[in-house]
Amino acid sequence: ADTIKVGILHSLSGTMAISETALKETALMAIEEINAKGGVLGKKLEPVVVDPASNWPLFAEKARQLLSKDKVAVTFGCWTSVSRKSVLPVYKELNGLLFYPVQYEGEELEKNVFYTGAAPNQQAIPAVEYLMSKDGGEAKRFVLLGTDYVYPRTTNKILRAFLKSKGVADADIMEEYTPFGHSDYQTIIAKIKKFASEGKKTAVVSTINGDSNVPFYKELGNAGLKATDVPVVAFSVGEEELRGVDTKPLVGHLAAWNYFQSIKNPTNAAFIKAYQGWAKKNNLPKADTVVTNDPMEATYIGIYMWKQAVEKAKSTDVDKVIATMGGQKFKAPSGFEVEMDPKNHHLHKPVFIGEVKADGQFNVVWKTKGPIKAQPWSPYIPGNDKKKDEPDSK
Amino acid sequence: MLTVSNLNQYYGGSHILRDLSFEVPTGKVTTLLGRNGVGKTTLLKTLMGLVPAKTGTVRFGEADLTRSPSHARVRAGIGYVPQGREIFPRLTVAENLEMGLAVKPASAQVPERIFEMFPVLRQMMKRRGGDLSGGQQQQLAIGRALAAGPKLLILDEPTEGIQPSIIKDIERAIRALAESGEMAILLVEQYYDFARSLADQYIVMERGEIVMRGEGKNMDADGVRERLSV
Amino acid sequence: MKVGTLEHADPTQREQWEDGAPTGRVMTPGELDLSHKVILYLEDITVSFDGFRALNALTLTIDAGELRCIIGPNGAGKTTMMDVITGKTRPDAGRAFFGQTMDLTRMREPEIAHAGIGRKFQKPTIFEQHTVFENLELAMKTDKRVWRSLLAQLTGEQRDRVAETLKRIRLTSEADRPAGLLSHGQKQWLEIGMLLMQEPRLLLLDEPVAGMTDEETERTAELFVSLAGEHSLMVVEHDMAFVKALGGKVTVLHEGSVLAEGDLETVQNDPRVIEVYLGR
Amino acid sequence: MVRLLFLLALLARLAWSPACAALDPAQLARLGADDSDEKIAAIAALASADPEAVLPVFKALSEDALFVAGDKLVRLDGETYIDVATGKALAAPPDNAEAVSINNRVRRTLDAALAGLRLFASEREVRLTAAKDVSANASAEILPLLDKALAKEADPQIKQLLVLAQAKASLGSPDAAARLKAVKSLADSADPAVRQLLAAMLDKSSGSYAEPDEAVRIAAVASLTQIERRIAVGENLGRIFTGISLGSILLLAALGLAITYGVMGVINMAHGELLMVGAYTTWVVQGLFRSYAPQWLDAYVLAAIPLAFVVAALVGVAMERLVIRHLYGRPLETLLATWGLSLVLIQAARVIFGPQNQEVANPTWMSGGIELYAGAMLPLNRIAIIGFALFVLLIVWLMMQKTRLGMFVRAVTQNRPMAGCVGVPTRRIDTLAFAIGSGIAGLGGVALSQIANVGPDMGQGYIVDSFLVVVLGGVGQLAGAVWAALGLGIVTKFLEGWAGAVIAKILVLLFIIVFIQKRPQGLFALKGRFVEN
Amino acid sequence: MRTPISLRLLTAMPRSGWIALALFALVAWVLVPVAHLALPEGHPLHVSDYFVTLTGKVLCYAVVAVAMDLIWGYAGILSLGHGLFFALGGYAFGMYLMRQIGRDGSYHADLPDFMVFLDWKELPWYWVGSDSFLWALVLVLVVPAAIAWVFGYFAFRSRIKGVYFSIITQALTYAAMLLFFRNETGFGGNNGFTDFKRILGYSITAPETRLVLFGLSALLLMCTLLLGRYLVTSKFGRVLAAIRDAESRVMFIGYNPLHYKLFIWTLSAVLCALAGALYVPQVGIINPGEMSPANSIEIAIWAAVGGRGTLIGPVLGAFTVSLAKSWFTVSFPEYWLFFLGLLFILVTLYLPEGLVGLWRRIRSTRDTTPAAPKAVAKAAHAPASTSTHSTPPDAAAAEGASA
Ligand SMILES: Nc1ncnc2c1ncn2[C@@H]1O[C@H](COP(=O)(O)OP(=O)(O)OP(=O)(O)O)[C@@H](O)[C@H]1O
Ligand SMILES: Nc1ncnc2c1ncn2[C@@H]1O[C@H](COP(=O)(O)OP(=O)(O)OP(=O)(O)O)[C@@H](O)[C@H]1O
Ligand SMILES: NC(N)=O
Ligand SMILES: [Mg+2]
Ligand SMILES: [Mg+2]
Repeated sequence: ADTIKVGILHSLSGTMAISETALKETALMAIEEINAKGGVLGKKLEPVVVDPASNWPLFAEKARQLLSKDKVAVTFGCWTSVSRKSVLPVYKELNGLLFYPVQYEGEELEKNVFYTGAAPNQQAIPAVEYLMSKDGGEAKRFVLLGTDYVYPRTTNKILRAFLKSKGVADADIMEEYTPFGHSDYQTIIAKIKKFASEGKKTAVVSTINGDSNVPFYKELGNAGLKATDVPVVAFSVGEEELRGVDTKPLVGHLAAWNYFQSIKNPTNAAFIKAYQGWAKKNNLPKADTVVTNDPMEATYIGIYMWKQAVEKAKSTDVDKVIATMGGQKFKAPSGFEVEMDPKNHHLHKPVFIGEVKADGQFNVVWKTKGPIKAQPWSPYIPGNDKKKDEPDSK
Repeated sequence: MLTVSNLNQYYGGSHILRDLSFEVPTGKVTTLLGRNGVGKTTLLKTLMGLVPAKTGTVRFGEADLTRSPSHARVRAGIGYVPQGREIFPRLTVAENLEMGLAVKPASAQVPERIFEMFPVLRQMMKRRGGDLSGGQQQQLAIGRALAAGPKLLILDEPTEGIQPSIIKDIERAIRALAESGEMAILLVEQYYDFARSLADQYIVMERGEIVMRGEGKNMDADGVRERLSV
Repeated sequence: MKVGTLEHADPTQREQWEDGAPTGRVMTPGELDLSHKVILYLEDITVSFDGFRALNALTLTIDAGELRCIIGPNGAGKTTMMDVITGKTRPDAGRAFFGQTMDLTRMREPEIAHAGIGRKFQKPTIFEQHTVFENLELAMKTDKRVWRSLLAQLTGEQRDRVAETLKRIRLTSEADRPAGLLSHGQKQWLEIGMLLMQEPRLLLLDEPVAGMTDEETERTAELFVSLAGEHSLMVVEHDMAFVKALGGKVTVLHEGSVLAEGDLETVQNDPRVIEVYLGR
Repeated sequence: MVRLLFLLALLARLAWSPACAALDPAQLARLGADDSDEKIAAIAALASADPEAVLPVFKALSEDALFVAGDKLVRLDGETYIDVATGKALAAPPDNAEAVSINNRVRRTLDAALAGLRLFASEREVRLTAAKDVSANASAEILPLLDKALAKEADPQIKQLLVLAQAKASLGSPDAAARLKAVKSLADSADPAVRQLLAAMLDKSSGSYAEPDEAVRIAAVASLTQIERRIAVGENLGRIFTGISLGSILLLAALGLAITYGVMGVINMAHGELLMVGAYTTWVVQGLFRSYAPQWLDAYVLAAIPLAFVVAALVGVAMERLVIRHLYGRPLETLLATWGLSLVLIQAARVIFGPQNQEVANPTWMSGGIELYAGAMLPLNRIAIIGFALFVLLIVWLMMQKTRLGMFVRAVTQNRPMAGCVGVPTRRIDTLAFAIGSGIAGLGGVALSQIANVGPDMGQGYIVDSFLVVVLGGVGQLAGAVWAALGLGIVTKFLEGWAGAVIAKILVLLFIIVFIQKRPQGLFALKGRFVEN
Repeated sequence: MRTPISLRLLTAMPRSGWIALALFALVAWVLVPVAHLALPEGHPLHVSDYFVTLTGKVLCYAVVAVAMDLIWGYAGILSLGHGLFFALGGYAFGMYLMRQIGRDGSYHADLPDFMVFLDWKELPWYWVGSDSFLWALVLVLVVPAAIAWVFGYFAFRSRIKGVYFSIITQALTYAAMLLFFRNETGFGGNNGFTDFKRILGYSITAPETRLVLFGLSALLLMCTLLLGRYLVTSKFGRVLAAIRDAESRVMFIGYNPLHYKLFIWTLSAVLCALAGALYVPQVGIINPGEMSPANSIEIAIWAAVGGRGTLIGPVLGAFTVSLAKSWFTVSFPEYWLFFLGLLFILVTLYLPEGLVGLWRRIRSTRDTTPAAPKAVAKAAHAPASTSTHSTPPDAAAAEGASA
């Protein structure tokens, strides 16, 4: 063929469309950029966009279709961990290649997947450390609040173990879960208030995902819980999510990511400009106010790294590309040169903690000196020390 | 005056009304008789626009109503007491009567005459129509049709389920309405004695066709009763 | 017929009813006990709706094989009484017995039907989507449990019975038409036919000839008279000619209780009956 | 601790020294430094300056409107840049201006300083807020400040707050009499923090009581019981309120359906999308106000109400005319067609407005909350929604029960052909009724936009709950829907407090299933003989 | 009772039906396997594994659709919670598949990965025996049947009907979904079960295994159709339809609707469960999303699109809707909801009896004879013999959604 097919597997409808649509746009933009510069191995990339509609079995079906019917060389896709888990068997069976761009809970290391989002130690752990630091407010009690599914559950399990290792008593940790789409946070916020009033400095660690964030933050604002009293640090709320919220009452609440749109450096400026241009050119809804965020950056990095690996391997063959992916470097919009770990399929990424500003952007208040290596198998989970830091080779 | 000419009506493919033509003059009672299933109710439904006429015309006074929707016919002055009562079960008796005034301005009142004829309706104003006994519902249906003071009153077996004393009242009332000279009345009735005593003119149907017609006073002589019981 | 026996009429029928909260506690499980010649016994039945007494301490008995006419003004409570007998309405007070032993106020509708009470409603209710034939087939007296229905097939004899009934109600030509397409009077007939197929011991007939021609009314009367004796019948009608043709004892209901009782003539001449019902 | 010391210094100085005129340029320079510690020190130092001069600077700092431009510190006031050192407006905006950013730690100090300064402001509201802030963080160090403020304060409500703050701050006083007085006056408090403080006095873990004086301990026990009772009352009030609030939302989401489904019998699976239409209309109205009438921005919700009704009603008319009209008498088919309609509407929203959620801000008069009782914070938007639910309910009730239109609607749905035969133009009534039901759903959307997501999928989240409410109440029973919504709201909230949101929701659903066993026709079952036939 | 049941089963369907069934069996059991295994990939007639899994999945959906139609179309009970039974069957069989992974999971432990991860030390009691295929089959049948039976018993005993029933079934599946979302419930929470490796020792991804599963799905569908056909043409079917149209009347002639409804309801649930059990190994994942109310609504939609009150209709509906969805989501990823939504609207408006109605209409226009009355007489018979048809207009309008 004279083109290389690239699968894009993001929900464009259903509950996840809110988050995933922007990733599809980013992927298309990157592909266009690459094509404009001559493509890969002299061939143009041809995106194959499908809509798995936030339906997990449909993800599996679409993955199979991309691999066995369209014969794509690589797929960029998935947001929720469950969607990734549902396509995994397909990628393993048909030896496909998937780039997964979202922060996640770890506990996984698959040959056919490259993880360009954060592992817990690249997001959750530093964030909690920050909360415990002087600048972070020296929090002593923690509310672990999340949506009831595997990512928050796992992350909180790791955090609990971490907090324990830091001497935080179980009584000083409150764990709460709400179902997907939960929209009434009155009770929970009352509980948090009560918990916070009972003693030492309290902070909230939110792993609420998806739609629920809007009612959560609205309620938070109206209940008068200010960031100076009880700061909330979120792991799944970025610029895109904040577009749907009135951020004025939220000033000072935090988020931890590996990228913020507000980071100032030429690469990022170019990235933002490119995306804004893309949005205008393609008439995306509300094109004048589009934002960039961490998973978009991760998608972008993933595509370019794949390109580099292909060029190094001189082939799009999956096994060859996997072999050349390790050690790929890319100058990322975060301002750092990120590197694909030689072995563990995860990126070395810098960590940023930002406070929400009134305009919906983040003010970076803390960052790592440089990229840190991912630990997909969290050391805080017993038994993980025996795990290999690379995929099982079969 | 209602003028029906060459009316044909089908259900699916079966020919139910065959080329009917007749008139219902104002100030008179026209009774329509026929055995079960000959198409009397179908005819009345066609007159009310509940089922569309296949061919033929229905004129009321000057107006051609053949293709008008039901509510336009009511507006033109037709009142209808259907077979099976068809009251509004979850509306109160008062509201059912008010429904009878749907074509009148909102300020219109239910005429006192109706309560004189059916005193039970006044007692039960607040009860829901569906809770009434069968006979009470029948009275309500008649009351509802009379509320707006129609120029043509169509009744489909109005005595069904009504106690004898009230049947007599109804008989008197219909008589009086006809004699007032402002109303045309088309009455479908199985109860021969009742029909005969009211009829100014009669029509007998059989299998969708009119097979006899004549003056009411000649009904006995014409052998209508025998005709009905073949 | 064994009278006064405690044996179960058809043991296979029992388990079917052994569910449900108000277990039809048949006082003496067994065949209809007609030892006192009374098939239906209502005592002090009271039913109120939002304070309005539709039945007011109504007491009434019907003998086995009797043909009883019930008349009375609109709203006297005739239909409500039938609702009580068939289990559709629970009385606020009073007792209702079928035979000597079956307490109707504690039985559920299908149990009552099974015990042998059949009813024709004031407004004809039939299965509109089913053909006339199927309506009769469904009503036929047979084992009505699920497994039986799954395996059931009409025997020739059963077919004959349906055909016979069709003829009786003069709907043979309509046998294969959906019942919903029948005219009002035809539906009335069909419902009577279904009742016949059920072979009930006691038939409750609510205004069976409404909407029938005079001739058909007569035929209906003949039919009912022929049924009396073997069956017991309770007929509600406003058509005095029909009541007369039936010739049985007449009970006049008024405001929820019995106003007068006797043969038609006596009742017709009772001034109170004339006042509230017949009119002058 | 460091922070507290700064606080002490700042507040003490503020209380004692007379205001000095100009701001110290050295401190101003530190304010622009990168390091948080520097900033905090600068704030502490500046806090003793002339309030008139320093307030705008602090405000600018807290609102991201303070910039470092070269060696100058400038603040943005509206459209103009002002040199902080000189207090003069700059002719042109400085190039190379970089915002001075603060983190939560700095913000805390800043807020305290602002509150302290504002205690002496002339506007009552400002002082009130400041008093609340101060009393929340009251400690012995600020006693002199409180004394001074109390001496000046005339407003009784603010005074009371300050007295409480004073008492709280005096708890640590070495003087037993002062402590006793403080403990006694704290009996009026309902602040969990106070409870914590009092409980700490009674702590005996180190062998002897933390509070040495017996009389003070006795008073503390007495005060503690009172406070605890009050907190308990507050919590229960709060729970009932949240229940009612949830109930009012369920009701608003369900009322439109109570008409389209409950009265007209149309199983409208696109009901949620009509809510969405209302919510998007609100968002559009907000946008229009922002662009064309920013001074009236707070009124956008009021303008959105009629508009949302109209827009949703028009969508309803279109749905009715194009689709539903052909399906009367085939109620289950409406399920299929309206499901299709809902897909189309969702996708339309996605294409027009994008898949993301839209930001709908509460107008200021609906932001924040009132504290009914310490611990029972009633957010204003929730209160407004409860009121709005009552308002919509009243409208619906009047329309259905008191107007001829309502009667016609009910008649048409009970017996369509016969309604025609008494002269009701049935088709027009259908359209009208459906339009009204849809419009009411649009109103529900306005309310939802104030508390939840506004996005293409938002309606899907309400459809199950809406049907539950209508059905639990009894189809066609407005009163039933009201009770069902409130009942569900309160039960959910009490269960949630006890079992968490997920289990509570499961329990509520199971409860509904069991409840319907008992009342197969819903809470307000239609009674009467016509029901069966 | 005199004719043996096997014979009656045979006569329950006209000869054309048997021929169609035989053709279907030939395609499913012979042509597809041959085309999949024997023909090389490039061959124009080659059947890809994508096709096999997709079609296998849709066959399972078709079974569910028929099961739904048995209760909705024939008994008038609209369940908006049938996804629950489908999912329960899937979960029951999924437990077995999880155990078959053995130590090949990422944790190389005896317990399923998600349990290791959540610190479960041993299998919870309800997992006992789940490594046995036979026990899994028992669970597939018994659990959904028991739940359906208990739920149905109480619901039907209280005479919950119409939309009330629909809504509580929806509540039921919704509650179950929330329950299964919880990790504590012990079924993998939101992720559910996935990453299956083996079934009865055979690799689950082997083409032969796939074909067997595909063939079994086809077999299940055929059996369901046959059974359905038998039921609806029996007296049982007529009683059921009578209950649908006038329940209280049925009671007055002595049938107890409770038992009738309960039987068909439970049967329908079991059919769904079987379909679910076959579905899971073919798509490779089961999670609580299958219990979402929207999924159950979609099941009803398959039946309605195809033609309610017929047996072949739901099959057509399931195929049309699922395949349309599969195709639209690829060809028009941004606009497919418009097409799907419009499809539903147009079918309802113009094909009130679903696709089957369309086919009937085409057929009847084709053999229209000049003798109009004859054709009409036939038409009058049609509704009765096939029991399609909605309630008559007046009654239905008055009664809202209780049909
Ligand atoms: N909806 C329908 N579809 C087809 N046929 C119908 C329909 N309604 C009635 N019929 C048939 O039309 C014929 C005439 O019915 P109609 O109700 O007009 O009779 P009728 O004269 O009023 O009888 P009755 O005295 O019993 O009321 C009957 O044979 C009936 O079976
Ligand atoms: N559910 C109910 N709610 C209120 N009132 C009712 C209810 N059911 C019956 N009634 C009243 O009870 C009385 C008795 O009704 P019933 O139907 O038994 O009378 P009936 O003797 O059969 O009259 P008819 O001869 O008119 O059929 C009537 O006044 C009726 O309005
Ligand atoms: N990986 C997540 N956010 O599900
Ligand atoms: Mg008639
Ligand atoms: Mg009666």
